[in-house]
Amino acid sequence: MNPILFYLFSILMLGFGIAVVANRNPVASAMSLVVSFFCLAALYVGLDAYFLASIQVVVYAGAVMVLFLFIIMLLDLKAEQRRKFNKLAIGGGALVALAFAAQLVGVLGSHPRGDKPFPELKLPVGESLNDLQHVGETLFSLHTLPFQVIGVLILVATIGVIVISKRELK
Amino acid sequence: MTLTLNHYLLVSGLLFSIGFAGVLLRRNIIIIFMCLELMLNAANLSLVAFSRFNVGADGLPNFNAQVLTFFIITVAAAEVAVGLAIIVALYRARQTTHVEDITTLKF
Amino acid sequence: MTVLNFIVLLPILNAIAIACGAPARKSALLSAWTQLALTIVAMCGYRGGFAYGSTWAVAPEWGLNLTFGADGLALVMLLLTAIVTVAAVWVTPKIEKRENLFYACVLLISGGAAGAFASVDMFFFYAFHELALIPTFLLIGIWGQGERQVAAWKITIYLAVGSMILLVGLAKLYLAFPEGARTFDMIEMTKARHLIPAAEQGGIYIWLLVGFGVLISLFPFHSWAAPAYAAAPTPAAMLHAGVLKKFGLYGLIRIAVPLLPEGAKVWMNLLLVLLVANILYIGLVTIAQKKLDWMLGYSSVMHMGYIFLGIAAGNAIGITGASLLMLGHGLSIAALFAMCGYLRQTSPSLAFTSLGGIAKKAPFLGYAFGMAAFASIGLPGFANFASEAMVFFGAFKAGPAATLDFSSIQLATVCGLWGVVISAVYMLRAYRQIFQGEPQANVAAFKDPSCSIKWSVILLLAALMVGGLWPKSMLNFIQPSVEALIGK
Amino acid sequence: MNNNEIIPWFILLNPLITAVLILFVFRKNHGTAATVSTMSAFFGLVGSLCAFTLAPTHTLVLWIDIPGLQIPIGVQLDHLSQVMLLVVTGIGFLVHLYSTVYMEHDESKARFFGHLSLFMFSMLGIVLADNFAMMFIFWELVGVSSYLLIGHWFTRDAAGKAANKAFMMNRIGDFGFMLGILMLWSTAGTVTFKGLEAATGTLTTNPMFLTAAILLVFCGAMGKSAQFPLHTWLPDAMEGPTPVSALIHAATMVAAGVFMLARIAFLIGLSPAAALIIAWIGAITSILAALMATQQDDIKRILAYSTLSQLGYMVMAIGLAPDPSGGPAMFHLFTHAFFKALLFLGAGAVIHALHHEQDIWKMGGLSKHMPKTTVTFAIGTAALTGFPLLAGFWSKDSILAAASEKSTPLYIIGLCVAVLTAFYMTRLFVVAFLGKPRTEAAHHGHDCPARMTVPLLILAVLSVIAGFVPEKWFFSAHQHFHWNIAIPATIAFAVGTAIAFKIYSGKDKDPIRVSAFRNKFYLDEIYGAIVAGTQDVLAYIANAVDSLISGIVRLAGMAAWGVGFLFRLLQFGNVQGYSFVFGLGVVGLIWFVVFK
Repeated sequence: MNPILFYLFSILMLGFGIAVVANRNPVASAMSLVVSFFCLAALYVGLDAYFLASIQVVVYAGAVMVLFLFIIMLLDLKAEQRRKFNKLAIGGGALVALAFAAQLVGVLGSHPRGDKPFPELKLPVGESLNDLQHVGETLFSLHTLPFQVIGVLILVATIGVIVISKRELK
Repeated sequence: MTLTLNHYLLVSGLLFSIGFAGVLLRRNIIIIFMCLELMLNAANLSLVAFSRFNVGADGLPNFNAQVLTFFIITVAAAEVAVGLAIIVALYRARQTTHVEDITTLKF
Repeated sequence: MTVLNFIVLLPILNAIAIACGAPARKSALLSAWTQLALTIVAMCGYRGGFAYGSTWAVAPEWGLNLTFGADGLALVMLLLTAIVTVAAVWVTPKIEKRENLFYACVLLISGGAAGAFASVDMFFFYAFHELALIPTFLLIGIWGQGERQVAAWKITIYLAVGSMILLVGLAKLYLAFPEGARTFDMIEMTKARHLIPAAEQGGIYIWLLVGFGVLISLFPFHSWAAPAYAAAPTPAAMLHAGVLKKFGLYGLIRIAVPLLPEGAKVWMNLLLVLLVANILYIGLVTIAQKKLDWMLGYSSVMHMGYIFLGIAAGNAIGITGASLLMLGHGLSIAALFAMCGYLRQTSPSLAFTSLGGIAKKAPFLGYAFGMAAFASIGLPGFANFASEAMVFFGAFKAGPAATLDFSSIQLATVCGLWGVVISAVYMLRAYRQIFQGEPQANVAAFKDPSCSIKWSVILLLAALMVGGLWPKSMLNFIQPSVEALIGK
Repeated sequence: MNNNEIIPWFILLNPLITAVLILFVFRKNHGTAATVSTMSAFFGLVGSLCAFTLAPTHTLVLWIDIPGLQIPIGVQLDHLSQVMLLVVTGIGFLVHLYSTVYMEHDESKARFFGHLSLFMFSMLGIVLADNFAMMFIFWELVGVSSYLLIGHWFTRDAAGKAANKAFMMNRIGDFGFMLGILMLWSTAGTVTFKGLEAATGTLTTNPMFLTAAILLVFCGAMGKSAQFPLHTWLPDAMEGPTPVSALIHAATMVAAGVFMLARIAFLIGLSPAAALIIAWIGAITSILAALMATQQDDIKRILAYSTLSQLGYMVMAIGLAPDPSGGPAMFHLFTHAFFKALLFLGAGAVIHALHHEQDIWKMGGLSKHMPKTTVTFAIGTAALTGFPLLAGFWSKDSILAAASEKSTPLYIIGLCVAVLTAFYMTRLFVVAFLGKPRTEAAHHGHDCPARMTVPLLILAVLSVIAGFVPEKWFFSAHQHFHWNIAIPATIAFAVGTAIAFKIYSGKDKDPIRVSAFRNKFYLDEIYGAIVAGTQDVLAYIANAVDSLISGIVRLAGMAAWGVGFLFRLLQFGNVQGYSFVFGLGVVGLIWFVVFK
């Protein structure tokens, strides 16, 4: 991937990530999240994971975001009133997050194995990477059982959502 | 300059930190929920990066990691659905989405 | 399936059936009587050794088998269980809330106790006792009276801790055998007892002593007993004090005495001090009690001291006496609690000062209570006397003869003899205050109990008298087993 | 089994069957109960008379039989038990007969007769016992039946208390008794009297041990025969119906201690120290009780203290002359049983006639209205006080003879007691029967029906002639008549009687007041204080300590609760707070794992 594109999308993604946290208006937060996810999808493309990139767009930027927006609208959430800040809490939270980031930098800085460029893919001449086929093969050959379990999980989630929502309608 | 694994991991880590900071700082439970999604995606990013980094003998990325990411996205989608349903139920019961107002766990 | 399996399974299955909705009192009574009949059949058909054996492999890789089998001692304990169960079910008054569950709990205690006594496998020996403890807690906590919650918590925590300590002791005992010889089968263990290194025995014995001791209310682990019995509903008090408490003593006789003779020597003096405290100190505490149910609770703690004395003697006479005393004490305390329960139903308070002259109003109760009280203080004619005498004979013989320089166990015997005086003090005082004198105003409407209570008390007293007038009837079962256990 | 073996078993079991029958079948059928009980007592007497002619036998069944411990239930019919059987069943029958009238209107007559039969069974068990353990069993059973009979009128508070006291005092004695049995058994390896007799060699190896064992066994006798310091229950036991006092607390049960000592006379003979202590305890009891008797007002209590005093005499005699055939002690027991039963039954007749008036100062002049009772009572008094040629004269002389041989101080005490006996009995007779009636009730006294008077007459006859039984009934060696004993004894009698006549004839109230005697040397109060001061205080302390133990246990529970409370503070309920702590934990963990 072109490093310039990487930096562009990374900065965009992190920037909109910060916007998610910083915006007062939930709708604006949600829209920022969408942008952030789009950038992430772009980063996936840069990592030759085209299938995941498309899934990312469809599931997150599409379905999940619609859900979020739908709920925000449904609950009719207004921009947060400027509440009294609990400075200690804010400071503490920021401190923990920063400490976490700093530790990360420290770990990565002392981790030479990761400080290498990505190896080239060996592809038959003239063909591009058919990652969808490979993901599918891996999924259905090696991870069939988890796949099935995920199916059940989604079913359970569906039923659960209905039950939770229904109860309130009584 | 070339991109290394550490670049991606750093970005992933920063995104995670942003998400974690959001969880700690925001009071609106929906936004906290969004931040959780951010954290999940940060983890996904590092997984995909590892997948691309560990090219096997056949010259292809390690697709196991991508399958794992796929699973995470699936579970996350289900989680969002359930979580939002709970939030709606909570809102109906309490008329609030502020975590500070929800302290029933206290003794 | 042997008759023994039926004896154990019958009450348990019946409890389940009752919990599922079978007519409570009728099926419970039927089950109890059948259990008694089967036990008597088993005793009649007994020809020595471990009889009625049966085994199901539960976890062969760990050597865990559900093995049943009974020797004479176990049969006598099963007889005690069956008789007290019949009486306990029979005296149960009308239960207002959740009657089915109540009877199911009562039968579960009986089944658990029977299972423990009939188990040859050490693991299930322990597990059946736990099975019986849980319904005991429930009975006290749900159907009890007075400070039932406090009492239920107290007994639960105490006995759970005791059971844990016991479990550690049993595990240590299991591991003390060299690898290859390890088994849960108590018969095999007894055969292989020489494999336990003498040096390790003391360390195991103290765990068993404390573990069993908590279950038996050995001083100073006794303070659960009186409040629990005061709060427990009548059948629970009868079954626990009469039967379940004997599990600990039975365990000591079955496991600690034969397997750890060296360990017993190490802790002999400690045991003697504790049992003398059980007799003298608890005896004094009993004198100070002002209410009948508390007094009976403490008296049952006190009498444990005599059984411990017999076990401490370590010879055939003492242990045989202790075993017979388990039967005698179980029957007499069950009878006393049965009548105490009736008094509680009919009178507002069990304080001695608020009762008086009941014998005039209820002659049967006066007689029966007097007999049970006399039995419990060791009057001849009842099993308690024969057994206490044997305990004293056995304990005294454990020391040197023809010298005034008494050994510690002989001194303990002297203290135990004085305990007989103490028990007469509190029993007769209680009897005089409750039953003698002019009838007080608040017992003016007092009447003799109904037939079911009458006959269950008669059943208990009759069994006591059989054991007392003709102790050989029981000793023929107990004595060979004890000889086999201590290895003569 | 032949006759020899069946008859003793019949004598033993007959009252048991009767008691069971009455208590379980004829509970409500008072008339039948009385008849059945009296018939059974009569059969017992007949059986005893038959048994008296039999050769000594010994049969047993093993009651407990395990290696190392054999306890038989056996009947040993020998000379000692044959004589004792006669006393027990003879007086027992007469008292039964007497009770049918005395207890006629009692509302729980059946219970009374059932217990009376139970007592007969227990007492006969003691008499026939061939071993210590069996004797102990029946020893306890007589204690129970005595408890039941003293407490017959249990609705009276005093009766319940007296019954309790009797039982407790006996229990204390039995503590020693059992310990003594254990000591003898552990050394000799047997509890049978014959076995012990055979094992005297082993027993005498440690004389101190033997002495201690004998004295401990004697503790049992001290309880049962009411010897000082365990004597205080006997006067209180007079709360029971008078026939019971006559049978149990005068003639038979209280004599069981003496009988038991006679049974083990062969052992006492081996230990002179033990014999001496026993003799002195008997002497002390005898003189103290006689002193107390001089100041009592209740007719039954006077007789009770007199019984105590005479029992002391017997015990003293055992200590002085332990004779396996019984010796002077058994002789005195034999004669005393008749005249003391006579006196009690006479007193019962008086009480019955005066509608339960027991204070002698409220009687007086009864001789006019109750001639038969008066005459028989006079004979009883004379026999007790040692009027020459009556029963008491002979037996007392034999005791005094033994005392004069062995120990001068005891001989002097014996003479003093003889004087005091004559004094208080004469006082009783003069105040109650002579002079003028002092109350309305005393005016209307009358002789009782024949079933009550006949036993009195029979006993009066026996009191006169009992002293003339063949010498070999009681003595293994030939006894000489000693003028030097008989004369002082007669003088003692004469002095006591004369003084009492002088002081009391024609008096309306007691001219002498010695509060120490009247209040039984304050022993009851002292015992009460000791019990309150030791047992009750100890019990109180023990109870407090026990609450402390409970408290310590509760402290453990409190500690768990406190820790829980501390941790509960951390549950502040804010989700973000939790995640903050969680994040802090993760950071800390990473730092610890990676950077540390």
